Amino acid sequence: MMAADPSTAPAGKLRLDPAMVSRVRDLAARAGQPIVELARTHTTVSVERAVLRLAGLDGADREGMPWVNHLVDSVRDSCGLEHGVALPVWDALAGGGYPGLAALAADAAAGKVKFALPGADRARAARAAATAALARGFAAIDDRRAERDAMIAQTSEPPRPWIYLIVATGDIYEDIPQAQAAAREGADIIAVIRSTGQSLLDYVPEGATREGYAGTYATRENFALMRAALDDVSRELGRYVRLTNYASGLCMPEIAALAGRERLDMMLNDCMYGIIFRDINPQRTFIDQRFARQIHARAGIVINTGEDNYLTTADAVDAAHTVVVSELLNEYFAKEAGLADWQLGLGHAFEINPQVPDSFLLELAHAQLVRELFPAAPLKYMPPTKHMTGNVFAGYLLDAFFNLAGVMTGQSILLIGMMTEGIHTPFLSDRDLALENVRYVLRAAGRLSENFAPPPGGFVERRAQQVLSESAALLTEIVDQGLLTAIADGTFGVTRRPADGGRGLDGVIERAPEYFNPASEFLEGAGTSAGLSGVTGGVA
Amino acid sequence: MMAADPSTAPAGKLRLDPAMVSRVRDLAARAGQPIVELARTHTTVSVERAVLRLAGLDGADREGMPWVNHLVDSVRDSCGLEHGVALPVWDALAGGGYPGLAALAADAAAGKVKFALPGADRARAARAAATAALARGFAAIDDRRAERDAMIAQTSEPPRPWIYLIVATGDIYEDIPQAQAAAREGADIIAVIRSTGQSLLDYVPEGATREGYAGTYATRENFALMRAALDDVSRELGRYVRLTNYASGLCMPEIAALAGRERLDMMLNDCMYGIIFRDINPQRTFIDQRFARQIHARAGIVINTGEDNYLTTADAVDAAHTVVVSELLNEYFAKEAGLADWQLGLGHAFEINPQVPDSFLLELAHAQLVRELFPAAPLKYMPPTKHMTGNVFAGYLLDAFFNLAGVMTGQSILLIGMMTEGIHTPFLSDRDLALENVRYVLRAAGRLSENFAPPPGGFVERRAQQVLSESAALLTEIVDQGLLTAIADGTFGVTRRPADGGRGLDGVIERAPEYFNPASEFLEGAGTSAGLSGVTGGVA
Amino acid sequence: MNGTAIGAGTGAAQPAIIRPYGDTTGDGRVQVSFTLPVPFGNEEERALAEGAALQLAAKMGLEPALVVHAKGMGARFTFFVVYGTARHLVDLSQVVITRREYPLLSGPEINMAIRSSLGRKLVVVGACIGTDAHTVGIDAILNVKGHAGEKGLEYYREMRVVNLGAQVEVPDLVARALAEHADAVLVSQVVTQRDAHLAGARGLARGFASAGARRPLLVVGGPRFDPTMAGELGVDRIFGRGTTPGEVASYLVHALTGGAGAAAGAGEPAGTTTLTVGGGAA
Amino acid sequence: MNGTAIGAGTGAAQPAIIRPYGDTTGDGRVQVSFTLPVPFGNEEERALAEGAALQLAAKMGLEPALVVHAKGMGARFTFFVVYGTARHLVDLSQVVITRREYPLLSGPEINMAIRSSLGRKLVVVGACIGTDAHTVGIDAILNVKGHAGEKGLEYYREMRVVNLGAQVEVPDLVARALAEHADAVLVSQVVTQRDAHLAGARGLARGFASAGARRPLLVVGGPRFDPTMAGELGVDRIFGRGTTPGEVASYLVHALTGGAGAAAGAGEPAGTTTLTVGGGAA
Ligand code: B12
Ligand code: B12
Ligand SMILES: Cc1ncc(COP(=O)(O)O)c(C=O)c1O
Ligand SMILES: Cc1ncc(COP(=O)(O)O)c(C=O)c1O
Repeated sequence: MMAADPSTAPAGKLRLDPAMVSRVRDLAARAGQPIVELARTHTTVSVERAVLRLAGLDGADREGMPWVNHLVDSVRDSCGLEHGVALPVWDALAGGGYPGLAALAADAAAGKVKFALPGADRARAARAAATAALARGFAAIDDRRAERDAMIAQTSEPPRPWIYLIVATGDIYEDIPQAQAAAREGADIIAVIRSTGQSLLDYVPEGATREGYAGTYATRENFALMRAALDDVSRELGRYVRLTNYASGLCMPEIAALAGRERLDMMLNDCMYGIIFRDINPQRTFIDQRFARQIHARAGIVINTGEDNYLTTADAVDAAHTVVVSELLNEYFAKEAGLADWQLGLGHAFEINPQVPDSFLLELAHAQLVRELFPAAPLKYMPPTKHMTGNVFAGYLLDAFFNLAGVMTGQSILLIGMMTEGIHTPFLSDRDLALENVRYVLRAAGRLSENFAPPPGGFVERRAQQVLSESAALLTEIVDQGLLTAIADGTFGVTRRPADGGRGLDGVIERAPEYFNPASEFLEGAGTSAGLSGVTGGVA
Repeated sequence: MMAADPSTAPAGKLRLDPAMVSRVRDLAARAGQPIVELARTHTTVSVERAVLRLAGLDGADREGMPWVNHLVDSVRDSCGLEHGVALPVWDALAGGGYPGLAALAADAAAGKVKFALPGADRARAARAAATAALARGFAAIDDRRAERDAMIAQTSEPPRPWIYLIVATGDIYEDIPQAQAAAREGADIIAVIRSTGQSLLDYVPEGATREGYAGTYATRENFALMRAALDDVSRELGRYVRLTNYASGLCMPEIAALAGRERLDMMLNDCMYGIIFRDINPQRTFIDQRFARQIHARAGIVINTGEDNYLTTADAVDAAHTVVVSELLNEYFAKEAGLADWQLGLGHAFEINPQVPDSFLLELAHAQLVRELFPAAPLKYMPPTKHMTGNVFAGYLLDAFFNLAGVMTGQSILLIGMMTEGIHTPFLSDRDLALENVRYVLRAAGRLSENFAPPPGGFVERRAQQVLSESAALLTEIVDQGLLTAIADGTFGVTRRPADGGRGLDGVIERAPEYFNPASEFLEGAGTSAGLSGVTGGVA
Repeated sequence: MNGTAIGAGTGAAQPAIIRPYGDTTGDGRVQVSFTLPVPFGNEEERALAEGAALQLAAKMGLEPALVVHAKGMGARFTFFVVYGTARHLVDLSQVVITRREYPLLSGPEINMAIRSSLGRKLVVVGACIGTDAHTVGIDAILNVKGHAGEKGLEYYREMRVVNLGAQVEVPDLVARALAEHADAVLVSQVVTQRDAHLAGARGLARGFASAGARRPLLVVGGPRFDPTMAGELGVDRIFGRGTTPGEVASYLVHALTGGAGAAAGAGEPAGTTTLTVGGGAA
Repeated sequence: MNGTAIGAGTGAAQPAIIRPYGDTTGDGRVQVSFTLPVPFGNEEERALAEGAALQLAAKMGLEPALVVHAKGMGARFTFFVVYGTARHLVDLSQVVITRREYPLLSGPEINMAIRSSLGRKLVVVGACIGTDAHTVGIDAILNVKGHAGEKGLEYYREMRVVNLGAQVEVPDLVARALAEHADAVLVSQVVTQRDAHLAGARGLARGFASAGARRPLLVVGGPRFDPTMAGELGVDRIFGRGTTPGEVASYLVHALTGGAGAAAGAGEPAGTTTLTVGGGAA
């Protein structure tokens, strides 16, 4: 399924060898297959909690610990999770005559429920009940997806590239007016950054939150508040403003479920970000990301991957090929999980040290290479961060060249850089100035790409081809030694993450042969997402 | 001599029609010929004063009125200037037994000398004496030219584009350290802006000056002080730093003479700037510019023309062709005066309103057109000024795009824009930041032009060809109605300047048939400057 | 636009005491950049330089403040970028704003006011004086083409405009103004280095001092003028950045016809606010 | 670098009282930008907004000041750029700079000092604590690769470095430090929003409070720390922006071996200056 047809590989401006392109895609598939196998044969506490969230279980106890955590922990204590949480839960639900999952969870939290794996008959009933609950859950998600299409039809689809802006006050009620202001000034996508601690929490906080460090907690309520505020401003502007949040972390599948339920439009969801930058256990991450992506696929959500981050810890020239390799892996995993091309917001970044000679040409080579390797993907291009200093004038300039590279190479989503990146989380005025910056570049040079024609054998072409062959070489190594070993060796972001290290490994459970996940029948199988949404991918 | 050989016309990136290119050049020559004729048949007080300056007459009376003015005014009072100042002056010099011109001038100022046109015999002697004096004067200028070549050999020639920076404190002793600082930070050319009033003075001030508004007086002493300071810094840096000043104005030929004597490297010298922006009489200007340019040719000085200014009063899109037309005229007049291609620093500018869609592409089209029309000229490209506001961040960005356009289209001399252009004359830090800006652009994107390839029939090509045909149309009109009428009608800079209006017409004198100018034999005739200097022109 | 008082004009929700806003209400964040004449070479010098920058920031009321960028420029200067928290409060009730003392009139109102009160054309003489050659600003006010979508004074049927252009010496201007029986003289001054514009305005006032009763109304404009300084400079009115021709025409009618336009009942009432630092948007 | 006093260090030509420099000595020119929570809609609002900006500038000691740019951002905020003349003087003799209390040592000197005074390896435990995951800074200090051309502490033969990485909880750090018999604990805090870094440093101090005599030396670093705040935060030393590994190693030797390195006679004498706002160039 994954091997690309060489005939469809792009010739493009770089004259990439189609055989080489299909070779790297092939290698990525081979490197990824064992990981998919791992994910197929294991589950995690977060996957199981996500099943309950998809079935509509919300809320938390007085200390803020969600009912889904109580329920999954109880089941695990009682009978283990290797058969999944669904059978024991829906069996207990029926058996205890509970009005709903929340009541059951409250009793479970109080230690009043003993879960067990039902026998064949009761299992059939439990299975049916669970499946019915999930059907309702997915129907709700499908409704939200349809609602998105309707909103877009009612407002309009902004032209590419989409302007992506971050809000990060820590307080959802400060975030909202800032997000609306940014939308009015031209932002097409608003991302609400999470509080620094959240991705290490093994539960999803509840309710509207006003306390976060350098970001706001991802909660269902915050999602809903922001989406409603952006719907208002979308109608006001006659342009659909998308909402993004972050799935990666210990609760990736659950947050994916909440995002589907609250009509988020994009989610940060990387197959390796949590491993490398949050020290989350690799196995946990790979299992979680697969289920999370299946949910995104169903919900019509575009994922954003995090390759840009590698270039903050590794050198952007030396490690350029690691970005490409990771994108190929992310693509493989994403397609395997049912995501369509138009949902693959693969990430890359403009992070070369501006002191390096020809840095802009190198950036163009890298960006154009990615563009041509993934012609139908809504690529997300990230601005300079590492080499942004306190010189805000120099920073404003570098951001402009980033914007220009984005425009010249036809990137789909431009995350807008802040001149104060090296100093603080953005001020209102930083964001306003950043938007003026990108608006100028789009207006003045939006059509420059027609004049961008790297000559055969020139600097740009040679650099792009070099990165591509380095990618092939690295992928060959990874196929040989295994992806988990490569990660342990510090291949990505020069950070070593052993397969058994990091947080959350205790939340990984091998599936029993009778493992049952009532969501899976809605999520697996071909073509889940294709054609459901009006959004079309493609080169900007 | 002027009609370009179509076979040498550039094909270039814009696929300009060589026939069209040679047509506009031809039209410019036809439009310019009557003006050359005017200049051949007239002299001016400033031309005559320049003769005396070339002969080494410096100094002024106690009120600061230069001896050359006294002498020329006396001659004019006594016997008119239609025969030139030389014959009466050198005749009186010999007759009165004066040790030198200064003593004669002092007596003349005191009303003690009565000048007369010498009879045939004495005229021969006066002629010989004058010629001998001028020979010494030109030998000095030739020495300075050789000195320049030696200095360049001893230091080095910076790569193109040359970075051109302005100092403008009004005080030569503040200008000097600022110029040196700018050179150390990367400036290849320092221009000392003149005080706002100077170009309307019908004399050249004397001595080192510390009082000027928004600029420093152009005086021989200031030239010498700054050139010496830049020689020091050139040696320190191992890179020859050029010095520029302004000739245009009522004293154009005199300042040209002083520039030659003090080894300035470039001079602002436009055939029309004084007319349009200083309301100097057109005839006066055209006569002065020719003699001034002949001196520049001899001194190996590169001229800079002022087409950029048109775009501050006219719209840069609507009037783009007036820039091209003026450049063609400036080229014609310059070559007629003996300047070689490598001395033609034709000016143009990045002045399109940044709110205009595709403004950067339009700028590229204009800049590339000029580059291809004048492939061997050291084009001077001017930064945005008119649309620079108090938003210093936006200004810094616009300047960067100017730098980029300069690099992409291979401009030879980049005048560096200041983010505070809309506010004040540059601060030390403005200049430092401006240099950081251009250094980044050159380092990061210096080789981008290899990738700049406007496609056939694309936006850039179509725009360039449109401007070229508009230029041809305007030139045809000018040939029909005469250049002086065109100027009177506001063709350039939407400013109307009638042929008999403006300042300085009373300083224009029709030459008598026996008019004698001892400088002319050194200045006229073919190939005056070609091959004298080590500087070679050409595309950057 | 309306004629209400400040408090009401800013809406009920606007508190009177405010602070700069970075990303949270009341955080007071301000960005500052400047150069100090101190070297930035060795460790000792850098410490002193950054300390000096922080001292200045503290004196400016920024506390805490952080030097986020310091760069030596040559051997004697250092450039700084500082972010800090301004301890000052801004009291909106104490903001000094000069009020526009005349109503804004439409073209027909202006023409009618001139006709009914003067019974002849209003004569305007304009120029850039001294060595200033920046005519774009005065042309924007005078020429038919105008500025910001408004036609210039030449367009008004009841005005006669004599635009002398650039670099006019004051004595020449005085002579011409008297000869033309000018009601108003409009002068532009754009170069401000060493306060050239202030010197220019004072020179203008001095030049007309001897004209006595025949002295026309003196109006000066330019992008860096402070409109509150008219009295100090000895002229009648100053216009700043972004002035539109309509504002100038309305002012002339007000000053020269005793506000007949306002009396006509139409137009906007007097008493609205004019900007302290210019007439319009950035 | 040398050990002389400030006055001498800055050279005889440096006057003690200075002002900001735009393009002439003493002109005092300063650039400021900020946002005020005021609308910038109609003429009335604009006048009030610019007046408010000028009031703030005046309170900051900028007089005269000109608003050169004003832009409404949404319905409630306006961004300003102001240039003005600072009336404040900077007195270099009053600049507060903390002096580096230890000499900078070379690698061999550091190793020798440790060997001769401790007789065993010096144990360093490093981490980013709390939710901070910015390890690049602490890695720059600890990893062999180092920073700014200097090798990190791992490179020193006589040091044993345990780098715990990011997101370490303080109790875990305390336990590990005691288990490793750490001489020094090095902690990085990069996120500063809502003063997260200060909270982090205080938390570190509290966490080790119970360790009593076994409490290791507590060293904190990050780009937005003010190194003078160590006492206030309850830690032993703070390093800021641009710190190099050599500075940290020299400090550790000084603090843990009683300055044996300096006694070794080599190296740079103590008493030179350390930066108030960081250890190096911008
Ligand atoms: C165009 C221009 C020129 C043109 C002028 C052409 C012409 N015919 O006018 C040319 C190229 C010739 C020129 C030359 C010079 N210029 Co010039 N120029 C500018 C520029 C780019 C734009 C000015 C402009 O046209 N603004 C547009 C008009 C519409 O705005 P305005 O003048 O503010 O006018 C409005 C209001 O102020 C008001 N107003 C103005 N006058 C009046 C009068 C009355 C009566 C009223 C009621 C209202 C009013 O109404 C107008 C409409 O709203 C500015 C930089 C900038 N971006 O501002 C520099 C600038 C003004 N120039 C400057 C300088 C120094 C010079 C030179 C000395 C050297 C140089 N740097 O080139 C020379 C010599 C000029 C001289 N002798 O005066 C400086 C002045 C610095 C200072 N603050 O002192 C500036 C700011 C550039 C800089 N940063 O160095 N310049
Ligand atoms: C790289 C980076 C990341 C990487 C970190 C990877 C990693 N493994 O470290 C990634 C991409 C993961 C990341 C994520 C985030 N980041 Co981040 N990140 C940066 C970035 C671009 C560079 C920081 C850096 O590496 N500097 C280089 C090192 C060498 O410098 P340094 O840290 O200052 O260290 C030196 C000194 O300070 C000192 N030092 C530092 N620590 C110590 C300790 C000791 C003991 C000693 C002696 C000395 C010392 O010595 C070092 C060498 O000189 C900055 C922006 C910038 N340009 O500064 C933002 C920045 C730090 N990040 C920020 C934020 C908010 C985040 C996020 C919360 C969200 C986001 N905006 O992406 C997340 C979550 C992070 C979390 N949980 O902590 C903000 C912090 C804002 C603030 N002031 O509070 C910044 C400033 C960006 C911004 N403007 O928003 N980030
Ligand atoms: C793919 C991906 N996921 C998640 C995040 C944010 O994660 P956290 O909330 O843990 O900082 C990022 C940040 O850049 C990212 O790139
Ligand atoms: C060709 C030319 N000459 C002269 C000048 C300067 O003339 P002035 O000294 O009269 O301002 C300029 C200014 O831009 C110019 O372009």
